[in-house]
Amino acid sequence: MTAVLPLREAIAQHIPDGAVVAMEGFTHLIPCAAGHELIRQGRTDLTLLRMTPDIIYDQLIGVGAVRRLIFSWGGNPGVGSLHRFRDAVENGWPRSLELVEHTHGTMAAAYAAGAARQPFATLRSTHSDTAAHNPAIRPLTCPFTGDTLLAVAAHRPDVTVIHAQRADRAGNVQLWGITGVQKEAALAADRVLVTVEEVVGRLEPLPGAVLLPAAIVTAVCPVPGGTHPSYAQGYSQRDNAFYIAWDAISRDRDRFLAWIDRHVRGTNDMAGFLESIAHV
Amino acid sequence: MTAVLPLREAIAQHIPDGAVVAMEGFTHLIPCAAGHELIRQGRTDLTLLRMTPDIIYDQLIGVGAVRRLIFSWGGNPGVGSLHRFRDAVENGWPRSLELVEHTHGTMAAAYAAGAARQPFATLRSTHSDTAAHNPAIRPLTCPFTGDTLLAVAAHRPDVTVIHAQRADRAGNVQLWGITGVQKEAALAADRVLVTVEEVVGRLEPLPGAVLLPAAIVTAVCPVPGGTHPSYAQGYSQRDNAFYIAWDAISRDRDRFLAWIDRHVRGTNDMAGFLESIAHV
Amino acid sequence: MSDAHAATGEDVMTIVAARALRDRTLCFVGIGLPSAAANLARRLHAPDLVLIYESGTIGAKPDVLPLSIGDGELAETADTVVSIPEIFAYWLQAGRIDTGFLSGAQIDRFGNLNSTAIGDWRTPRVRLPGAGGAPEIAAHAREVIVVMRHSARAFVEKLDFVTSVGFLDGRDARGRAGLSGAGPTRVITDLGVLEPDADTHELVLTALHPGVTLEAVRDATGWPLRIADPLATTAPVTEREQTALHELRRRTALAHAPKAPS
Amino acid sequence: MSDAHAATGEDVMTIVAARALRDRTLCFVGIGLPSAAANLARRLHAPDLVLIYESGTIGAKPDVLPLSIGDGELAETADTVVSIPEIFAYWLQAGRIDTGFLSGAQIDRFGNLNSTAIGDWRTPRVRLPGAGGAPEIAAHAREVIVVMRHSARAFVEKLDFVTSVGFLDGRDARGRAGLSGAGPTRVITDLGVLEPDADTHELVLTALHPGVTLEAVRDATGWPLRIADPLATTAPVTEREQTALHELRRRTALAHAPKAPS
Repeated sequence: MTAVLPLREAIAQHIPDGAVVAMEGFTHLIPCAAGHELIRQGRTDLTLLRMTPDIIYDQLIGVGAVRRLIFSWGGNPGVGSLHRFRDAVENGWPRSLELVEHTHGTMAAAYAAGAARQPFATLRSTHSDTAAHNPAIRPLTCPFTGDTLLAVAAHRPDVTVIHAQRADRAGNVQLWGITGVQKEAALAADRVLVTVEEVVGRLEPLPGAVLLPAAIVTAVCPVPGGTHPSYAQGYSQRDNAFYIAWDAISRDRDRFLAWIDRHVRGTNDMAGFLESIAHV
Repeated sequence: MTAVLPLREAIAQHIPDGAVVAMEGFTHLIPCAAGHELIRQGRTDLTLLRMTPDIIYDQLIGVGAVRRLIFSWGGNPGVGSLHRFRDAVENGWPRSLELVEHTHGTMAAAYAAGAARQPFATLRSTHSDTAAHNPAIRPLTCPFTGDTLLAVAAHRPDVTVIHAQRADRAGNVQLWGITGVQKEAALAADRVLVTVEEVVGRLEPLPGAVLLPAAIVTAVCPVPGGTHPSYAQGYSQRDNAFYIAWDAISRDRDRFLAWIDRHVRGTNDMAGFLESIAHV
Repeated sequence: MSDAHAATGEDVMTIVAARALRDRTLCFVGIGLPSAAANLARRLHAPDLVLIYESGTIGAKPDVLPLSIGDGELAETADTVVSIPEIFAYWLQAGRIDTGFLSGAQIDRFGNLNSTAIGDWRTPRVRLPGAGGAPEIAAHAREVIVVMRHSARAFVEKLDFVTSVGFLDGRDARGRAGLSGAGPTRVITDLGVLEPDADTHELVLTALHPGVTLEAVRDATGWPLRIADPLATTAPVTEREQTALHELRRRTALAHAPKAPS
Repeated sequence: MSDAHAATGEDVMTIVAARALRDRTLCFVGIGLPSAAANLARRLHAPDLVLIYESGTIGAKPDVLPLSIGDGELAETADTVVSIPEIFAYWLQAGRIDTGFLSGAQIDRFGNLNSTAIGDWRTPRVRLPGAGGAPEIAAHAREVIVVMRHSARAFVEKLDFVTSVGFLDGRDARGRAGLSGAGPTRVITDLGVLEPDADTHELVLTALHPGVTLEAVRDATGWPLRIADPLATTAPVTEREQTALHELRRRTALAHAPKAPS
């Protein structure tokens, strides 16, 4: 059954060096606090999955925590490049980064196949070169029509980390608004860590809410504001200025490392991080 | 865009003889009024799809409207056999009935593949003889693991008919409670007819509700009580006594035909039907 | 136990099935006896048993027994209601179900079940409802409990149609077929309990219900039945179990009684 | 038109793209210019345009332009919000999208697009964000409108990487590949409009924006550009269009301005 415990303990217990980890969130509900905690605990050699790696993955890549990235779109949404991601791919700094590249369609289907514990998903080909460069995507002939489709090997992360608005004490998790691929990513993993805005006595049903039953949730960690600079609908606003500011912070290696030292390694938790960047 | 029109016109316009029609509903929200209307209009040679054909399909089979049935479980839930279905299969009365038989798993996957407009779905084999008797299910080798899985040809009905609680005037449809496979069945079809308890000015979002956008809805037909003897959560109760009574009505060919003549062919619409059975 | 509460064969099957369910596990429930057993277990030793009905209701906590898989109370009391494709792909096929219940018109010595047709599939003597979700439960649940009345017509030498697989033709056939679940770990009848042999996976009679003779079981089994040594006797139904079951049935009858016309 | 409202290249691209959208159709929208064009069309001639963002919001009706695909207002104003797997399988792959917008770092004469890498994929000179949902839009939308600035670095003889297909190598290649959508039916730039030739599917310049010279377009195109005869001139931006666009941008800037510290 689900444990309710501090994020630091959950990360220490469930994400060792070399783990295969999906930290999902589609612009909304990005589990940034968990990413910081991985940096604080010095985790390395991670394989990270995410459809839309953004600032938090840029940070993990920039500190050298990531060996391999499985993804479909890597950018700073509405702003531009992820400079740490680019520096790793273009210059191998601070280490080389292996890319396994998808389109959104194959990435989402791979999570769905993992959630269903079948070895692969089937979908129509888009004829993108992306598939040709990904060994986890192979052609498949339809046994009825003879058409050539794509088979995409299932995603089966060791751990999926997501952020949700609420959980109850039993470990049922509720998220709403744009819920992206989080249900599939959670169901695809062996273990599921969820940071939440709050733990409540009873989860009042809400329109459009997704409920992840406690049976699939390994640990719930209360981390209010744990999505910053992303947001949690009903709890916080997206910090658009931070996304813009990240462009300059991340462009320079030294400035990036100083920022990480001061705001991530130099703080103990999300509350400390939020306090530290409020006084910049 | 969606038309709001009487059920009689919707059936006349969209379901010709020989059509391939899915009338879905998983115990809840069964579109019975539409089934009656097909009988009243004398439709024949239909191919019907449904995971759980029950009383309304028993009636359509019993009047000889059905040439082929694609299904996964045919019974009177909680009561026993469907006698008209059995009579057709065992004795060819009133005509022979071609069966295309699925398990719930392959049937649901076939709708999902149709909804995604891909020629087939992939899933793990259950080694049931059911698959071996169904030409729409074939073995498929995983290009990654070498495992043998099943490929299930997509369901692509000409028309899917469902019942929902509400629609707005633009044709957006809202259903809640147990929503079964209705979203996939609707998305898999070329045309979608929806009978509803009521048409409202604005669809207030509700917990657990599924919304089918007007873009995929061909016609909305107001038919309060249109699920009887099934139910619409928030609007009506399941008529359990009717399910039990159906066992005796349907056991005998003559009694069944007399019942159809009096209560279905002898009435004009669902209101008339409900009135007629209330005075038995 | 008072005479008024004498346990019927159905009662014993239900209660023995309920006992087999562990608390805090996920149980895939069908209507009828399985639903009664699972809801009885919730009232006895397994208050946190998670009930999943194939209609998509996860964590349903009905106060009375549902009459159909799609009763409104299942949706209203569930932790969440998901679609049918999701229940079958993400829950059942994914192997998340701890215990699934099955029954059938016929069973063979390896726990394979027929709920499709008696006679030839194309020209059946008796056409049964068909597969439903039974094959998925049989293949993918971590373990399966079969509950059915013992009779020579039902416990047969050879099935007319294998709707849902048990151990196929025995030994390691199930594993070789790539099926992840353990298969039928017990068959509970109104006469006793059968369990698969660890090697051959043939069903062996491991317990007789109180008052049932070995001869009665042999007569009701269409193949030469193997008997465990020692052969156990099922623990008698307790007053608490019997009362809880009767109370559940009483409340169910009351709740589903036809309403007076309004 | 007053000088204060002089149309920039970006304005013209946005307005010409907005004009191309028909009312009561389904438009798959990305952030930036496509979102501006679609929301401008809603305020002009297409009030019932259905906006679908890849974040899963169907029928979003934002009052201001979202800064990201996942802005809360998209979810709050949508008819429904569905999961990402559902948007990609049931909506995009299913061919329900009438119009999809695309852009890229490079385009070739057959409307194929690169948004992945400049240089070799393994050792790129410039690593771009990658595919996202662009390949699915390119393959499955009923038609695609490409919007990008005209320059010889972007309009190239040969792509370094084909992220999203247009007409592949032209003629009937797209149909032979089994792609259901019509492909890029127009490419709107800051200089003019290109459309595919009916036979060869090579992009042909069909219109110049007002005040743009043919020479400027040729200089900004990395292949020998074919020119339609007669060559049209884009209808000038009207005051109503320009005002609606400025008003939309003004409200957007106001809504997204940093809040005063509380």
